[in-house]
Amino acid sequence: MKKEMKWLLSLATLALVVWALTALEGRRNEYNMLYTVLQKGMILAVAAVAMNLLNGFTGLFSLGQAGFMAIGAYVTAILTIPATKLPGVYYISGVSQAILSFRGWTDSLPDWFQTAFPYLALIIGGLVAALFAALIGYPVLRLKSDYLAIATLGFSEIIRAIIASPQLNLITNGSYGLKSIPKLENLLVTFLIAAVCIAFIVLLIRSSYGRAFKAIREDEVAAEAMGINLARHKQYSFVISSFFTAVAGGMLAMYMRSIDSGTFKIGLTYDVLLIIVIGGIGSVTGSVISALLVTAAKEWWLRFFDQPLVIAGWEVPLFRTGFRMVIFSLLLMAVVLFYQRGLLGHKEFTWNVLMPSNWRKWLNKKQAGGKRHA
Amino acid sequence: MKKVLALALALVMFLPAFALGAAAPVDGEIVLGVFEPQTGENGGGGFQEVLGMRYANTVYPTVKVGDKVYAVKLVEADNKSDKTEAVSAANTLIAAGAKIVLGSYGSGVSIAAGEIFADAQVPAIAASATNPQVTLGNDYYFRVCFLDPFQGTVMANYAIEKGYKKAAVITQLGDDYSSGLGAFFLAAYEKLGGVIVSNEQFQTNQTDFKAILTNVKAAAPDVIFAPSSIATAPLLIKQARELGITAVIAAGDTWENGSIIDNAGKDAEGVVLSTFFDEAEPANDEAKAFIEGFKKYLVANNQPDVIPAVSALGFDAYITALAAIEKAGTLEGPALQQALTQVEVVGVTGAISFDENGDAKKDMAFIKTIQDGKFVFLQLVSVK
Amino acid sequence: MSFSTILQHALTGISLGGAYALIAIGYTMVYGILRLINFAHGDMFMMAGYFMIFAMASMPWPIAIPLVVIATMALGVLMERAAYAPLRSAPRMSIMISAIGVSYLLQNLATYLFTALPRGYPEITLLKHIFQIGELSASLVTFVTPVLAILLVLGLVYLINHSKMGMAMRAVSKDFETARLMGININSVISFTFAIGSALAAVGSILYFTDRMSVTPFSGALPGLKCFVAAVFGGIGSIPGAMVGGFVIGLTETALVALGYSTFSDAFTFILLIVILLFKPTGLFGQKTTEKV
Amino acid sequence: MPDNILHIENLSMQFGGVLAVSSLNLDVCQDEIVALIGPNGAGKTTVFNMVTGVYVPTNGRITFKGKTIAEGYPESQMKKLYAGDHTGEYSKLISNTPDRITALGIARTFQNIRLFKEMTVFDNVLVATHMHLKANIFSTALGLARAEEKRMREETAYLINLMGLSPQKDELASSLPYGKQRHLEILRALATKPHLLLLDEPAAGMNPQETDELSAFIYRAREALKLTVLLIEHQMNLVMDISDRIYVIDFGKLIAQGNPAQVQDNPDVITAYLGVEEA
Repeated sequence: MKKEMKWLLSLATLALVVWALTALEGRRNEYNMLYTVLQKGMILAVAAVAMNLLNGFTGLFSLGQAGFMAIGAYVTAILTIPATKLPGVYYISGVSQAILSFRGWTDSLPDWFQTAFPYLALIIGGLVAALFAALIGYPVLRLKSDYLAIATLGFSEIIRAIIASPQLNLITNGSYGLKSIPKLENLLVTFLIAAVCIAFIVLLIRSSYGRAFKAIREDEVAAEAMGINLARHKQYSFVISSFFTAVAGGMLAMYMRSIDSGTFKIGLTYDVLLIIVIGGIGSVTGSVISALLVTAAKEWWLRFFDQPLVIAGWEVPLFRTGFRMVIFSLLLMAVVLFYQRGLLGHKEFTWNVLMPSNWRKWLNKKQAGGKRHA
Repeated sequence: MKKVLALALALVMFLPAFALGAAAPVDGEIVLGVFEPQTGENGGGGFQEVLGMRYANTVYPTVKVGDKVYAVKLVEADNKSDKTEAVSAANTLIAAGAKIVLGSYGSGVSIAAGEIFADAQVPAIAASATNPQVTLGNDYYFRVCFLDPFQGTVMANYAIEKGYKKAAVITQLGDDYSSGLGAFFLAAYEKLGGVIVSNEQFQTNQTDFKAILTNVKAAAPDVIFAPSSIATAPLLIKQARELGITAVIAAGDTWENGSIIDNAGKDAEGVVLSTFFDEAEPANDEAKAFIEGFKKYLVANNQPDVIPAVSALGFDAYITALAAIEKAGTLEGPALQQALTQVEVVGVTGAISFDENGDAKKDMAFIKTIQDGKFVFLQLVSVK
Repeated sequence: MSFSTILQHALTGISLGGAYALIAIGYTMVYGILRLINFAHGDMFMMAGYFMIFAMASMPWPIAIPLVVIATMALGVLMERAAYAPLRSAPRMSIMISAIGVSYLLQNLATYLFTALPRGYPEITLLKHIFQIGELSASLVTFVTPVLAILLVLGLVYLINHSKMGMAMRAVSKDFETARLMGININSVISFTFAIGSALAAVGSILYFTDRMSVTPFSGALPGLKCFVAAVFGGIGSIPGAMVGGFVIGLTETALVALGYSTFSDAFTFILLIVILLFKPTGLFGQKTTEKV
Repeated sequence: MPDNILHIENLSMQFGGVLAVSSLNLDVCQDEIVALIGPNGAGKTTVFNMVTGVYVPTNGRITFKGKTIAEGYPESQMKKLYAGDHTGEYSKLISNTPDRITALGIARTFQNIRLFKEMTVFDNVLVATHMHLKANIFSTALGLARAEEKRMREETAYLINLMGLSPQKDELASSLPYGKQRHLEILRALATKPHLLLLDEPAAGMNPQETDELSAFIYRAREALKLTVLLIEHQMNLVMDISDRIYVIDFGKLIAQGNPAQVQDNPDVITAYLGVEEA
């Protein structure tokens, strides 16, 4: 397919999306479900792509996502909850004077700052998470695959415990969680932030450093023999991934408007994992698409699994609360066992899809079909 | 091909936007959202509350808006007693076009979803969520029950009256209801000159309380105040007795639930709790009618024919919603919100009208104890 | 804190540790052979809890217990055959994801079948018999757990060192391929390992839940992870190590809760893990393995 | 020797009780092709691993272009009794990680091919030039280092072209035929711009024709890039064909050295190989 053609298609899609989003914005209440799905989906997409950078492209199996999202979420929340509402939020144990005065100061700043501040807060959240990542990354990244997994998983549990600890009541409001977090202006903004984050990760993956990451994924020994400093490059990947994971966490906080340590259980990490497994470990576009699909299915399309279903007076068995999640876990197992490359495997979505010739190629490959893994 | 599929599905995401169509009620039906936990640790209590609402819906199936009569349809969404799920559940209700939302049992989820309802300008009426934060700073959240500061004070007063000088408090981390009520009790109790000898916390889903109970035992309190979900209650009670703790165990409204007696058996004897409603003392005719009708309804739904207070509150929340709709004479969110601030209803748990925070002006609590495997009314406490 | 209080805590800790030890062994055995963290092991333990509830509903405990143990073993072997065996040659990550998937599935399945509400665990009156020794007060199970744990471990160690199957297991854990070439049937050895692990998990779950009185679909997850940490602490692949690890974690956890840091009781386990991995990756009794270049 | 770029003296490596390499002395001079041969398990690869920083020698010293890159002494690392000699001669513990060694100018290939299977031929080579990248990660990601990227790609293209792999440059490394994979691995090593190239059994499992291609390939590389080569090989015809000098080791000990002719009719070598060796 011609280059110009592709550009044209891309631009067209972009225009379509922007139009659709603005159209949706106006009629939010009518299409509330679609609206929320798109918003949450996009947020999870950022988390998924960030996880993919680490697990898919650098081959580091980390399960710390929930922890970093928690850091991002809490930093963003504490920075953006209106100072006037703070006492109400920390209603039991009161809020630390430091936060109160700092927020008082930020609120006194001019309007342009107020409008920019939420995004600044997201970035700060990311930076804090990146700092944590740098600190634990140095020791933890020396561990081999599954030890790394369990150690990062442990880290995220530690973060959660610290957040929930009564000792930190004045800062994190301990077990009561935070509320009245300002919301993301609108869908377009959400998409914009997500796009920027994902774009950066894509650029990184395509750069020489990205190639080095892949080399590490393919064969650490050989990569090191090619003069790639394992420790440093793993650290880069880990820190950057954590940064964006935290940004996603911050956005999640703004989407949910209220958070507590329970929001960031291991389950959250598994949700993101589910997304990248289905989308294809090692495919950015795969992650984005599957993030939207999985969220839509979870929150919307498959909800009916949880309600008793009656067709023509006959009550369909199996349909009751919890069935949806069973379906999801079965889906995950199916993908892992029979379809390990997921939606897109290592590949990326391109407009070439639309060319019949490629379908033929694909079919032939299927017939040749040796199973290969992401 | 795989890719094509992916693309197709991705596009499908947008289609519903244009398939859905306008959701305005033309067919003379209006939707009330039921925002309750039917699974998770508060699943049991949530269900009892839902029963109250369903029953109310059978008693008052329609509502007059201006001169048109609408059928009232209840749409239920399960918030799974989980703050994260609560947000999605709230969104589902709004998407379903709920005009007013009822619930939830458990303050945490109500607080979590509060902002969502406020954003969508859909008023919400909590039945039994007693934590102040539910309505505080949220114009769109109302509640028909009393608050934890009040409930805490009530129990503190009761404890002092009974001459319990030393108390231990056990609360659940991450649970606004438990932590909040515990804190309010603690404050009131100390103000009344009592001594808190031990203050312990446990985590959600924790089932082993031996360690904290051992500390409590060492502190030798006269009374243990342990507001918590009905899931944890029996474990707490049994393990306390197993460790040979003899102090009186007290808690808040959540504990008025048969499952505690079923699970804790004879260990549950002597447990003291405060609650909103007692079928032995109907506050008014509405209540009398309700007690009669609802008992039948319970039996019909093969439930024990003891009326749980939360069911009564569920009923009240429903009729309050209807009253507001009739008063407003329209289905616009802001108008309904305005109407609610002025509405006055005679509920089965007493007269209901809201103060500036959107809390029902209530100053009466019923204290009950468990005796021979039954909840027995002890006394009526009212604190000004 | 008075002496009797401390003693009471110690009792709680030891019995908790005993239960942990039994679960930890399952991890250590599977890891020793497949180099796989069986994320679902904790959920097997949870499932065993539910099996017990249903078994006890219709039959006395002397029949119920062996039945539950067998059912859990069956489930364990089934899981291995269905979710791990097909991935023998797949990259490490796929197998781990598969393990996570199984755990995810078991939890959701349990939520679906038994609802997330805690189910009261049947009481074995004998085990629940309460002893009063001066200030102390504890039920029989508190004492049985650690003793049983130690006995089972001794038995297992004997089995592994002196039986043919045990030898096969050691061979497989040393070198997969060579063992296969030596004519050892890898799959049956692995299944056997899973069976033993699950059996111990079942026993552990009976003791654990009898002490805690209720089961939820998620009551397996955290103990599972903790027991994996216990296994790592003791040196992955070493059975006595796993036992020691179990007791250490049981005791420290209880101590933390007792001192009022219940929030950190879980976190501590993972801090311990990270510390161990950094300073003695092979754990207390584990032996080193070098990667060939 | 005057112009020796790699100098190995009294090098020993002991695993547990086994002395894999025992006081080995070896020199490689500028522009030489030196072969290190010996029966399986003689400790050849262990020598490579010590030179490239995978292992730290139990005893002895390795210097590269006059700079000590690895040095060890028994007491520093092993509790067990050290079975080799020359104890007490060394007292410093010097070690470099493999990537440092590569940066110093020593590149290697592996006995069992270790390509980046899921990456294209081109990227396999291109990634080896990454170590020379100056720009930091952010400027690179944001495309501020285009010039360097361009340069790297040109170098890669040049190498691939030089070694005649351009037709396959966009295929996945794993899809190449065996012989080509060997070539690619060498190519990848060359992309790190080494002065000294270590080849670990480059001709293993090749048929005679492939082997000839390989020797031609190695020659070309050496001429074009001013390379010095140290290789481990079992295929005698290749060894005799391309190497200037040969070291023969058995059970970690040096048993013979010299030019191909000398080695060929050295009795020890013959005994070492006969009966023991199948190659």
